[in-house]
This record gives sequence, structure tokens and C-alpha cells, in this order.
Amino acid sequence: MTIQEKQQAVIEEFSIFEDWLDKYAYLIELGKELPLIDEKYKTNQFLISGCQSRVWMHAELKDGKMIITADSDAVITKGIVSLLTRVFSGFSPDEILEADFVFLNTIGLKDHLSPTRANGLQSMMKQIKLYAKVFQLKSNKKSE
Amino acid sequence: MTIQEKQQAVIEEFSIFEDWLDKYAYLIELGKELPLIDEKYKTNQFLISGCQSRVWMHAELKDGKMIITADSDAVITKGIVSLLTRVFSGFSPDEILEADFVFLNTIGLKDHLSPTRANGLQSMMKQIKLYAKVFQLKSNKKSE
Amino acid sequence: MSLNIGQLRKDFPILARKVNGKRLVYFDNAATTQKPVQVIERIKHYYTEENSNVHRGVHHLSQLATDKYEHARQFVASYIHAGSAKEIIFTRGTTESVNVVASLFQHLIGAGDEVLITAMEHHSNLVPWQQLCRQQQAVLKVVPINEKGELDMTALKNMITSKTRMFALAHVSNVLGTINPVGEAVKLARKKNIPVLVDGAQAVAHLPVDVTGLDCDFYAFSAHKAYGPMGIGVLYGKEEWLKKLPPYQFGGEMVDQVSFSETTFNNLPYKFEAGTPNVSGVLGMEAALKYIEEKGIGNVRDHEDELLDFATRKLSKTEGIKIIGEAREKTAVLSFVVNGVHPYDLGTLLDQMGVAVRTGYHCAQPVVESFGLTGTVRASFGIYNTLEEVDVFVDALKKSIALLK
Amino acid sequence: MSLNIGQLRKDFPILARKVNGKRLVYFDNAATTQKPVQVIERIKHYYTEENSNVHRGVHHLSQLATDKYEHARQFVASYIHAGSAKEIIFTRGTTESVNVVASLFQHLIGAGDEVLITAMEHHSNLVPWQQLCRQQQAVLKVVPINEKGELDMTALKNMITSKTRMFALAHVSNVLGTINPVGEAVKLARKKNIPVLVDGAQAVAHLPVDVTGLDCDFYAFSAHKAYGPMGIGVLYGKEEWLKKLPPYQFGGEMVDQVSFSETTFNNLPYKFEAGTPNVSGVLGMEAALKYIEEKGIGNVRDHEDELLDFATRKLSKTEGIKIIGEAREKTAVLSFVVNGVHPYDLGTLLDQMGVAVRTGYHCAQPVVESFGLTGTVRASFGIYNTLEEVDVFVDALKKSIALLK
Ligand SMILES: Cc1ncc(COP(=O)(O)O)c(C=O)c1O
Ligand SMILES: Cc1ncc(COP(=O)(O)O)c(C=O)c1O
Repeated sequence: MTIQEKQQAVIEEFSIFEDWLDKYAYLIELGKELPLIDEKYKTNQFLISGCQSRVWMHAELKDGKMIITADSDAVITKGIVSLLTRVFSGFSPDEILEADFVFLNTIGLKDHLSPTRANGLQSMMKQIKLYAKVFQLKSNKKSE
Repeated sequence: MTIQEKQQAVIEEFSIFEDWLDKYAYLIELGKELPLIDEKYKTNQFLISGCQSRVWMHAELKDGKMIITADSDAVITKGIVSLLTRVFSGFSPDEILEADFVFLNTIGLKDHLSPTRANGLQSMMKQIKLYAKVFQLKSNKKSE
Repeated sequence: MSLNIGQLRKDFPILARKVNGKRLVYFDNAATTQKPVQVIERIKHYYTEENSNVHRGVHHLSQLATDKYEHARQFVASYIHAGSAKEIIFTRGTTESVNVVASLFQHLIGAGDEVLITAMEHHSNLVPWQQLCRQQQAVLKVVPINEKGELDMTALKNMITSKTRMFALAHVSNVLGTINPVGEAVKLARKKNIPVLVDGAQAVAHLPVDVTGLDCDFYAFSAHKAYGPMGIGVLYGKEEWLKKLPPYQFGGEMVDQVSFSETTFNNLPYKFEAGTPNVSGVLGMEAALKYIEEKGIGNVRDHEDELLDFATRKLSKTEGIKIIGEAREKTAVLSFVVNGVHPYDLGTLLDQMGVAVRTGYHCAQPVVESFGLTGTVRASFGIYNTLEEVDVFVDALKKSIALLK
Repeated sequence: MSLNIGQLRKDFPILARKVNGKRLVYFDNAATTQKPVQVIERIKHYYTEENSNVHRGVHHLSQLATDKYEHARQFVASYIHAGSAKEIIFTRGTTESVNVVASLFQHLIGAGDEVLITAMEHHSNLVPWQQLCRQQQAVLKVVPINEKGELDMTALKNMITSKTRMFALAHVSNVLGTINPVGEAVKLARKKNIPVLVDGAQAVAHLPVDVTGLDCDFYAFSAHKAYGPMGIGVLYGKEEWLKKLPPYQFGGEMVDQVSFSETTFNNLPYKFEAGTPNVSGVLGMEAALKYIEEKGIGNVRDHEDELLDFATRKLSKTEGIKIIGEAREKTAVLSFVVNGVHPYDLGTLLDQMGVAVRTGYHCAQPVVESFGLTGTVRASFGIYNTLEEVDVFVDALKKSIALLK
């Protein structure tokens, strides 16, 4: 699946919920399930600033693919983080840099998309792109 | 005539004017006629601050009566100053301190009465009372 | 006479709106209050009929605006029982008021001197003093609070020394709701001749404020937390201080005579008001304070006490909830945490049900952390809130907790 | 496309009012402009539907207000062609903007250093630099103007030296109407790496402003002089400067982490915005700039040029009148004196006939005195003024002169 297709899958998944309560209940479920980040990355270094809840995010490159793991101390944020990692983890830096982040808009969590949102979604997305950029630069260097 | 009667006289004088133009024309006439202050008092020391136009005021005590002279570089202000000196000059400090300043209100120059007015009428009235206060204190001292 | 809340709510148009499909329950009053039509229309009227730059203008509108502006200053002075209108400086708000005083005290505080604040201060009454101390190599001392969130008066007594140069404290804590015994605190400081600044941001909408009775040297508040507009607030300062202190910003009405080599400054209060003032803001603030006056601050207090008591009782009975801030003297603010649940999650779900609360540090990180927390949920009340709204809130809260656990 | 002034006047409710029984002719636009319904209603709408404290709130209204607020910042940035919204700091107005920069430059200006201003500055762009120089024992240098009121560019060239630390100049003079060649001036300063602050108070409502094109380091203006509300304005600063400079006031949104021992500060632009911001002011300002944009600043300029030319021609033909400020590049401001007549008397009589002008020093005492005067009469134009109003004004002026002579 491409990033685009994965986003589409999430959109379809959410389309079955009729009201906000079910949506949030599902998000909360996802949040509870999120494979936790390795404890050693739950430090200030990996903290994403600009969120009301704390979000830690780590990424590493394995066989040219970015493996993203993340965690949050708030469970709704964790649910959102979980959607993000599901969609973007496992793709190459190039693919990630080209992708746009539209699915949250479509699944009815538009409120959460605002750049000024206290949950710092904007910052998380920035962070993902930043990781991708760094990995891209590094591999370009190697291949020079 | 008492201060009160003098104020009344001014009020009657102005009551014959029907519109603002005649009133101002008269004020301007008064302004042009004002017996000028002695040139030696036209210094910063006798300047009243808080006016957009400059106003100099001087007072001295003669036979227990305050003689007030004043001048301004703006002719309308001079007209108002002329009304003030006409009403208050020649009375004892006690009489001046007891008097209220209502006539400007009644002659339809109410706008000019506001404490924040740029012509500084408030400051002029304060200055007159201040002179009176000083003379009163001085003469009380003497009589002690 | 008690308030007719149903009637009074109609004065606040925003309360009729829906949020996320639900009727808005606005419990974020400590952040900012909503505005009655009296305030909204006052601003509109100003711009529709009276707008002009003030002072020095000879034309009618300028005169009109100046009169209204200065009249509002007088009203504010009498509202907080200041000695004279000269003691009322209009600022952007509480934060600016405190910053002005901290900045003006630069030259009165030196190395080794001490500035006293309390453990429950908002950042706006903390960081300015902290930075001032850092700059002047002075020492910031923090008067502790007890586990209920009350000021430790014994500690305060011992901490006021001959080195103290300023004591700055909140009238009411925005996190705990504690009403500090400001009058008593001032008496202690007065004995050693130490100036006291009171941060009244959370007091003006809820308590009678009498700066002469309190005998404080400075009092700061924001209009927007008392049903008035944003961008305007007050710094009250005792005349003797304001006379002594140098100006803060330069330009506009605050100067008297200017040449390239020299400038002389205007009298109080203009000395501290540089640039075109926020006339519409000041008139809006006047309308807001008049609104409170008309309703009666005693009635407001009674009503809000009822809300606070009711909400406190209900939350106390709910499992897993811990109330933060249990001072005997308290007003209009109810902070709490729920065992194992992040405040952000609660805030988000409450919002989905139309209930607006604030979560997090509330710009007072140290006091929240002193309770071992990284945030609280804060419900804060205003004149227009009702017992029914408290019910809606508590139900929504229970629903949220169930969902999250 | 030219403006339909008759239509556009209907947007400004105050223009329909009478003053002293006469139709208001408002020629005091340089002091403050009147506000269109678009601005008045924007403020009302905010308080009726959107009001909340911004940033960090998780509830809907807070989010809504924050979005609108930050969107307005972006709009302002694009309106003046800033590189990014981070470079837009909201202040109370021009005076505060200049004071902020002067205060932040404290540590960059030392004994013997020089600050350059021009002979036509408003007190707000003069006194802050004068006081800074006095405090730091630096030297305030004043670039002269010629008898037409134009900046002496040759003198400027020579006065920019290796000792210069700041050059502050008006984009447009509020007394003379002169449009300064700011772009050129910046180029001269740039050669010696000297930062330039432009006081745009009198420019934003009359000229296109492009801070990137001008390449200035700071640009200051007030909303209330550009059809927006009072109490709000802008400080544009190049990102590299804003990053480098320390915060100005402390508290509220401008901090990141706070403990009693230490505080870290937030990113741009928040680092410079302490306390609850004036959200309604910012949204009103956005509405005002949109209003100008919609009318087209080019059209505004053409219209005001026509008014200025017409009024200038009429006054030139009137006996005893001397126009102060005859620069080739001029906009919207017409200062004059009448032989043997005090400006205050003229202003008072004009007001009786419904014409609002300003008289006196216009908060720029040195430039007025440099023409050997203690005041001028100033008629200043805005988008809604008409040629007929100029006629009314000139007739009233002649009548006044006749009365006074
Ligand atoms: C050229 C100039 N600079 C600065 C200012 C000060 O603006 P404000 O009073 O809005 O701060 C003015 C307005 O009077 C002005 O005309
Ligand atoms: C106790 C206290 N002090 C100061 C402030 C700051 O007020 P403002 O943001 O209006 O300047 C607040 C408001 O958040 C507060 O609650």
C-alpha cells in the first residue's frame, strides 16, 4: 500500500462511525493499543514541543524505510499519533516528503488539524517530515 | 457688584446673541480689547500650562483686592480670559475662593468648560484660585 | 436582592450559540469572560458616534472622546476606591501592568536585595520579577503555600526582611481559587516599609476591590477577565510612587515639551501613557464595571459561591477525582485531576459535549508542579453560569471518564 | 477603476452625524481615521460569536479564536509583504512598537555610539531614541530637512558613519505630508550595515507598504490610523533581528517552561507578546486592511492626491495663507498657517462650522519650531473625503479668517 492508500483505508475505517462519540471511543482504543515507543526514547530529547500533552517520537531508517514509533501521555493524542505512525511508518524518506496529510481532515477530526491546535498535530507532522529530510540528506551524502 | 452679580451681567450680555457666530464675534471683540498684561509678565513664569494657546496671567493684591491681568496669543482664548478677569478681578481672595465658575456654562460656551479642554480654561480657573489662596495665606500670616 | 440569572444571560449573546452541536457551557471564565451587549454596544457606539483621537484636539469629536475617556478613568478610580483618577494608568492588561512596575523598579533594586512573590503566582506576576532579579543580581524569594493552597502567613512574616524591596502577590489564584489575605499581608509589609503589588486579574470580577482599604501600593487587572474588552487593563499606583517613578514608554501625550536636546514629561497619569490610547477599550471597560456594579458585586459573589459549593460537592462525590486547591477563602475557580486520566483528554471530550474548560498549567507551571502534577482541569465560573450548567458539566465529566478508563 | 466615494461613505456611519448643527467634515485623519461598518461589525461579531482566550485552550471557542487570530497575523504579513508571519508582532500601536525596539537596542548601543533620526520625526519616533541615547551616553543625530520639508539626502550620506547604530525615520511626516525616500535611505544604511526602523504610522492608510522591497529592519504602524480599531498596531521585524533580541515583557504566552529558578521563552512571534493579546483588535485591524485592499491602495492614493492637489491649489490662492511642507512627494496631509492668526482660533471657528482639523504641534514640536512656528493648522485626508468637503473647508476657513482679522 502507498501512503495515499493507507490514508484512504483510515478514511474508510472512520466512515462507519456516525457520531463523535464512536469516533473518539475508537481513537481511544487505538491510543490504548499503540505499540509503545522504546522507554529509552521517552526523554526530553524526543519530546515534541507545542503540545498540551507530551508526545515523544522516534524514527530510524531500516532498509531505506523509516520506522516511526511514538507515544503520548494523553490517550486521545496517542490515538492520533497511532494513526500517523500507521500511515507513515514503513515508507522511504522520499515518499514521506512527497506525501500530504489530508486524512485527518476527512475523518471528521478537522478541528485537530489546525496549525494552532493545542495537541500540536502540526508539530508532529513537522517532526515526521524533519526526520525524513535528515535521513534523505544522510543517504544522499553516502551515495555521493 | 458681587462676583455672582458680575457673572449674571455676563450671562445677560450674551443672552442677546442668537447664534454661535455672533457670540464668537463678540468674544473676539473682547479679546482684541483686553487690557494687555504688563509685558514683563509675559514670561514662562506666568505661563499657564495645559493650553493649546499660550496664556499668561498675573495677580497682585491692592487694598485687599486681587487685581488680575492676563493675555493670550490666541484671540478667542483672550476673549475668555477677558471675561474671567472682568468677573473676578477686584475681589478679595476670600470672595474668589468662595465663588463658583458657572457663567461660561450658561452663556453657551459649555464646550469650553470641560476639564480636558485644550484651551485650558480649567487651568486658568485653578490659577486664579491658587493666587487667591496664596494671598489669603500671606495675609493670614501677617495678621497673626 | 439576588440575581435573575435567566434574565441576565440574555445580555450575553454568545451564550446562545452551540458548540459541537451542543449548547455552550462556558466554564473558562478565568481565561477570559464573555461580554454583555452593554459592552459590545458601547464599543460600537463609540466608533459610530464619538470616535476621535483624544487630548489636545480643539474640535468637537476630539473633545467628546476626551471627556468620555477621562470620565471613564474617574469611574475606574471610584470603582476600585483609588484616591484620585491620577492613580489610574491604562495599560494593555495585568501582564503589562506588572511589567511596567518591575521595569520601573529596576533602579530601586540592587545586588543582594530581595523580591518576594508567592508559590501560587501566575507567570505574569512571576517571570517579570524573576528576570528583574536575574538582571540586578537580586534574589527572588517564594512564600510557600500549604497543601490546601493557602498562603503560609508565618513564613511570610519571617521572609519580609530589611532586604526586601517588593512583595508581589495575587489577590486570587487563577489555579487554586484561593483568596489571599491581602490586607493582612500589606500590614506586614508596611511595617518594614515594603511596597506591595497586588495582581488582581482574578479578583475584579468576583470580589469588591478597595485599593485604599487594602492599602496596597500597586494593583493590576485586565478588563477582559471582568466582562470588558481585550487589550485594556489598569495599573493602579499610589500617587507618591507614580510621581517618583520615571516614565515607561515615550512619545505622544506623555511628553510636555520636546526639543532634540531635551524633553520634559507630562503630569500624572499621562506620564505613563505613551501613544494614542485605546479609547474604545477604556469605554468598554467602564461599561463592564458598570455592569458589575449594577448587578452588585455582593450578589455576584453569592451566586458564584453557590456555583462553586455545588460543583465542589458534586465532584467530591465522584470517584477518582481530586480537587486541587481547598482554601477556606476561595472563589469561582475549581481545579481538579482525575486518577489516571490526562487533563487534555478530559478537556477534549468535555468540549465535544459543549463544555468549555481549560486544562494544563494555566500559565502557572510552578504551582501546578508543586502539587506533583503536569496539569489540571479547571472549571471557572462567571456571573452567567447556572447550577444546571454545573449538572451538565458533571454528567459530561462522568461520561468522559468512563470513556477514557 | 476609480472609487465611488458616495457609496463608500455609507460604510462610515459617523460621517452621517452632525457637529455643532453642521454636517461633519472630518479632516483629522492623521490623528485617527473613522471606522467602516466592516471593522465595527467584525469586532461585534467576535464578541458575539467567537470570543475566547487564545492559545493552549483545548475547547472549540479557544481554537476558533486562535485560528482567526493567527490567520489575521498571516494576513498582515502578506499585506505588508513580510517574509513570514513570525515577523509580525502585535503591539498597542506605533509608539509602543518604536519603544520596544529602542528598549531592545539598549544593549547594542553604548557610550559614543550614534543614533540617527530626521528633523521631521513625531515625538514617538524621537523621544524613545533621545532617552535611550541619554541613558547610554550615546549621541542623537538629526538629519536636516530643506525648506520644502524634504529630507537632505546628501547630509544623510555624510551622517551615516561607522558609529551609527540605528537609523529611525518616518515613512510619511504627520506634519508636512512628506513621503521620505525610504528605499534609498535603507540602501545607504545597508552599505554600513546599519539597521533601519521605519515609522509607518502615516503611510499604511495611504501608500502600498512593502517591507521586503524597502528592505528595512523594522516597520511600525497603528491600526487606528488605517481605519482599524484603537489599541492595536504592528511591529514588523526581520526574523534575524527578532531571533537575536531579548524579550520585552514577560508572562503569559511568551514563556515556554517556567520554574522559580529559570524560564525559557517561546518561539517567534510569541516571544514578544506577553499577556492575553488584543484578539478583537487584531481582527478589527485585519478587517480594516482588507477594506483598504478591496478598495485598492492605488485608487486610494489617486483619490487622496486629488484632494490634496485641489486643497493646495485653493489655499495657495487665499491671501495670507502659507503652506508648511511642499515636498514633491507628498500625501494626504496639508499643514498651513495664516498670517497674524493663531491656529487655535482657526481650529475653534472651523469646528463651529463642522470642520474637524487639528492645530498645534501635532506631537512633533521640533519640526514645527524649525519653521519658526508654535503651531500649524492641519487638514488631513482619508478615503472618504470629497472635493465638496474641501470646498466647505475652504469657505469656512475664509469666513474664520475674516472674523478674526
Ligand atoms: C508619524 C507618526 N508616528 C507615530 C505616531 C504615533 O502613533 P500612535 O499614537 O498610534 O502610537 C503618529 C501618530 O500620531 C504619527 O503620525
Ligand atoms: C492571576 C493572574 N495574573 C495575571 C494574569 C494575566 O492577565 P493578562 O493575560 O490579561 O495580562 C492572569 C490571566 O491569565 C491571571 O489569572
